[in-house]
Amino acid sequence: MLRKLFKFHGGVKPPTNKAHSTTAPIASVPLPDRLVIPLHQSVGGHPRPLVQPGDQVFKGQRIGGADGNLSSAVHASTSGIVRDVLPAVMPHTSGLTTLSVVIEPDGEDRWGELDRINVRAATPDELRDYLRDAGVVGLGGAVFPSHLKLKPGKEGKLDTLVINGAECEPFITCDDMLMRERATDMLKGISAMRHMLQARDVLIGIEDNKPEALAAVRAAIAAAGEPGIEALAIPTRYPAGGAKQLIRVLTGIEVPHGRRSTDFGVQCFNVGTAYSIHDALEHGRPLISRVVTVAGNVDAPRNYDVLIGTPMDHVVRLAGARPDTDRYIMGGPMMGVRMPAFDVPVVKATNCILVGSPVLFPPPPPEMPCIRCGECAKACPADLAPFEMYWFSRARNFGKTQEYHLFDCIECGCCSFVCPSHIPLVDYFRFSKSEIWAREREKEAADTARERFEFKNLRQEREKQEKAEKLAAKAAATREKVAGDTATAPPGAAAAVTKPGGDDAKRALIEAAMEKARLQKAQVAPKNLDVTSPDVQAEMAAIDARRHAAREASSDPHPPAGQA
Amino acid sequence: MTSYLFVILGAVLVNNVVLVRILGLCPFMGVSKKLDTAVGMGAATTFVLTLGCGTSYLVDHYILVPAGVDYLRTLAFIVIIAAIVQVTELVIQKTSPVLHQVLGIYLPLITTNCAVLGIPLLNVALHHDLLESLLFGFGSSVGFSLVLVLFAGIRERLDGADIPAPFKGTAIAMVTAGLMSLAFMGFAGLDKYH
Amino acid sequence: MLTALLVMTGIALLLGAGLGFASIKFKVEGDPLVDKIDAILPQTQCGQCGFPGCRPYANAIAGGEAEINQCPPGGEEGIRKLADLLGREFKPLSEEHGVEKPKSVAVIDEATCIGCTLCIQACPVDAIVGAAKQMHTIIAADCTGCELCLAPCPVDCITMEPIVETVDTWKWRYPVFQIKQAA
Amino acid sequence: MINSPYIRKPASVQSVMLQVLLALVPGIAAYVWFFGAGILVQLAIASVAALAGEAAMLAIRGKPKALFLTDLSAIVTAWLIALTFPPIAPWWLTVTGTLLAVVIVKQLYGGLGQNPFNPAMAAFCLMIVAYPALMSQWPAAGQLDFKTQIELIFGGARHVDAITGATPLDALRTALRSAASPDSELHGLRAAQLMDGPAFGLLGGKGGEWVAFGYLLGGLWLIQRRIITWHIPAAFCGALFATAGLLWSLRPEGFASPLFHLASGGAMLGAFFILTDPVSGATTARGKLLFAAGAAVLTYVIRAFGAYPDGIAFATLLMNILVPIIDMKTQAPVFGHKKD
Repeated sequence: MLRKLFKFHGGVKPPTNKAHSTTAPIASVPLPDRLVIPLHQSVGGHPRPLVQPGDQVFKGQRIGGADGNLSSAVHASTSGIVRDVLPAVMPHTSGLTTLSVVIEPDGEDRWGELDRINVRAATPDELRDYLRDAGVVGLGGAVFPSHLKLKPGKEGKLDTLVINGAECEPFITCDDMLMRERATDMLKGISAMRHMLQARDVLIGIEDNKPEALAAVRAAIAAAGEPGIEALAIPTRYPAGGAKQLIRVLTGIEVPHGRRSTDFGVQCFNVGTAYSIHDALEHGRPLISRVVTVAGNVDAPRNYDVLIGTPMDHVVRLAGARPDTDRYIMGGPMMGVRMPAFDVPVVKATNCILVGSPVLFPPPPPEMPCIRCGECAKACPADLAPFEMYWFSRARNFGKTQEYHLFDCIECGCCSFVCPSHIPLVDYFRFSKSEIWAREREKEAADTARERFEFKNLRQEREKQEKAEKLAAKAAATREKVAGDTATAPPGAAAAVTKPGGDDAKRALIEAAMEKARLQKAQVAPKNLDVTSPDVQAEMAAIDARRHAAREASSDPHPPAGQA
Repeated sequence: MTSYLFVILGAVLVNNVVLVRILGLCPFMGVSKKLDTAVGMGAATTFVLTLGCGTSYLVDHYILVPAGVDYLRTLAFIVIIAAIVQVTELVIQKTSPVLHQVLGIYLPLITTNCAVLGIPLLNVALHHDLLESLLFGFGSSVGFSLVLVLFAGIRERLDGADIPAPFKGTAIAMVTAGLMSLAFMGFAGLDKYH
Repeated sequence: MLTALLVMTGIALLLGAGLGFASIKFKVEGDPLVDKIDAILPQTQCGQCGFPGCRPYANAIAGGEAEINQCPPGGEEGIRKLADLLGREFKPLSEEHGVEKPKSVAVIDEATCIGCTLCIQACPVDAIVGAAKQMHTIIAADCTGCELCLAPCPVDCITMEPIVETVDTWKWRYPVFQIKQAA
Repeated sequence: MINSPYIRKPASVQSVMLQVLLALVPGIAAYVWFFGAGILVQLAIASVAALAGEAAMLAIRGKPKALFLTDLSAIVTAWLIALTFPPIAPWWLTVTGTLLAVVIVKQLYGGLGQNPFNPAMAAFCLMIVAYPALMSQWPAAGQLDFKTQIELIFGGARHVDAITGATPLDALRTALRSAASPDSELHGLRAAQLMDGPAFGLLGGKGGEWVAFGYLLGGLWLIQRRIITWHIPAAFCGALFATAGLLWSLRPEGFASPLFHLASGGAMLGAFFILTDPVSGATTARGKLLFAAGAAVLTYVIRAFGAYPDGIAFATLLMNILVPIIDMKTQAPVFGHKKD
């Protein structure tokens, strides 16, 4: 039966450049001298370190524990000694650091004791917790913790499980090779996911420029004989591999920004994730390696099975980087992230190390003003009007950008790709988004501060009132007591007597403590003495003397402590 | 019937109060930075002007002319309009405080908005009857609101334009108003066709 | 002459009555505008504007008693937003009220702190915890960076530390125009 | 710093503008064939003036000259001005119009991409308001040789009233108006009969209709090249045809036929080259339809009832005013927010 495919708006067709890296099978990488494993590798909380410098770790041992449920564990990729737990430069455009575990491999690559689970007997919740602790995250690039996506929607079941083998980005072929070589295992992972999600159908979408992968997957489906799983060739058009676009193409459903796809009866996983889930559930192996495409400015583009934490240049060396290499890009040429250094580690999000050179990826021609030609709107797969969002982003009018649905932008790069004025549109959108986020953080902080300030005022008001009441009561009591006497003290008098006394006592205490602190603290040497004139120095000395005298005077040798 | 239509159309387009008669430029330049406030100002002016035209006609026709004191017309009209503006201000303050704050100095300005005085006086000069006066006032203020809103739309977009520094703000707004006025000259002669 | 006087008096009386009625009928209670202004202010509660907190300043702005450019923590951005809301002209930050500084938090040198609780009383948002004679510490997440705790500290153990950028707070920069200055 | 995407489609503002200029060539060729080579002189004058004005403004504003002068947008404006002005307009009229367009209507707003009004049409309106007589003198096809045209363009004394008349549009309207009056000798004649004169061809003005056909060809090529979309030309022609057709069918003795309106004046130039200017025109699909249909109705109203010979320029400016609101209100629903 021929299934009806749907279309998404826009999209572009950049040259795919996929042929070279698919000529050779996936290769393994020799152990590097050092693995740097960032603890924060997924969307969500920052996992806490479970090891200390000097610890011996085994392959697959958990070294970072998930921080809450929206987080995912991290594991040692090989056996060896933990040399350090420190902030290291992470594979992120900012070049900022994140807490990482540095492991020196012992070369034995010894597995530790594996934490197995009986897939048949375990409940779905147990399976999800297991996957969280096995560190399985989405390997398409978004690295969202998979266990959170393996919950069916409100109805407890799903219409369609979409498996993403589209791989629309140019140069990247890791999913292609994975499907060609490991289709059977991948399919087992899909079965497990289907079971957890109670999905009726499984649709595997593969772009029609990968006939070998499609054939391999179809053969595996035929061999497995499980009904309801179908592999479909979809037209090659970037970004068909975007989760929302693929769901649209295969099912016709458009999942709006900010909504869960399960609410629409669909869920989407990458083929690599499916394979990792199989690896974890069947063999008990956590996610410690992934297939990475090395392409671009190298002699022999190829796919490698790379341990998480391997420095990128270690892998690139195998493929033969050319001398004019000026940067690494993590991901493809449309959405890839510029790396701050060559030795940043491969992480779970690294589907491709794209080696760049000024010839391969020349700097864009000078940016011209927008002529509102609408090419970007024609290319936008989210049906946005990028030129309007650009116009207001440039003017920093963020309210207006949101009116034009800035946050529905998936930053696929189609608009920048087609722009005849060579405007880095996506950069403007990233800028606007992060400014808006920053503003929201500030707004939240301001709201908390307002609340706390108002609460403090309320509390002070209450305290003042209570104090006044207490004083009034006391005064009344005094009045009663002296009622027999001829003269009645005015009610304020009692307060006037006690209050300054209390303050005096307190002040004295503080002064005493200050004196102690002054002695504790190494004598503060006056600064910049050599540049001050004698006059000034004399003045300073006079002031010091005065201050000292004042301090002596105030430190009453007999503090009225009894009154306090 | 058609003649009433021509009164309205003529007032809205052909003899647009701002772009052709060049009346009421102060709020036109002052309250056109944002679309929302322009809509508010347009609504306020429409209310005041229509009401003002009706009231001033009644006062003129039934008090001033019979009493033979039509030389007091300007004075009386000013007082009436000022009162209507005050009422409008109170209503807006009640219903939309932000609009009130935004229109702040402009609401009292409606009092001195030459369009608001000019249209009732034109009504008298053109010998309009009560209905015509109301329609003319309404048409003129709709014309005012229309160009105010359109102008605000353009100015909101100009906010992002790379305008040379000396022309930023009011200068380029004046140029824009001039070009809009030029465009409205295209309607010239339409009201003469019968 | 008499007619004219009578006519004008009549008109004036009529309108006066109408206005009087309207002013009673449409009387406004409270001022929702203050909330809108307060929402723009940064809530540092630092008092640099000359008012004891953000809300009093908001009240003052709404009442026309204060300029919109007296809030250094809000910076130019804040002034722009206020100008927008109120339909006033933008003004640069007034110098007598301070300068815009990078956002920072207070840090207590815990070795020097004598536990006097003066800073706790000074903190407008209760972001300092500690008890008498015990060292205090600052809840960094709640600190607004208002610097009000600096002055009361008798041993000068509080310093302001600029907030360090992390991956979570990192921002994409404004894309730079790449037009080459061709001759 | 360069961020993703790192690859780009080879496209540039320059190539877009160049294709627009190329698309004008068939129309210009027909123009030269029927009305003589004077138009080429006008094109040259306008181009030089536009480049000079642009260069001066870029220098004053401290913008890169080479980059913006070669984007060809000034030339497009210049050519549209030359093609809408009378071919025998004195040189200073063309120069003044072009300078006003480039300096005031374009550069004061920040130059390329920022002007809310169509510069060429603003220039046309300014000039026709300022010099109504000079802007209304059109020679008939084949009436003037090249030498006379040059003399008229560069010569001081103008006594052309005798040799030139109004445009066919204007002539027909005047004739129709007098036909409506019982005193006139033309009384009772219909448009078709009035079009019997030497100034008229099959559909519109003699020669002019072929120039319009040339623009149509170029415009279709632009659609095929995906430089412009079908929306604006289709909506403009459709709405003009419908409006003119309605009134014509109601009172054929008082109004010209819809085909006459399509083939005359600046209708084709407007539909494919003027209204399709993306900078000052609407950009959403629905917005384009609305924008062009509005322009067509206004064009017709001004042509049939107004004071100016052709309405396309004023209609364009009037619709330019509406563009920000139209664009704002006609945004297409975004992904996931569509109502199926």
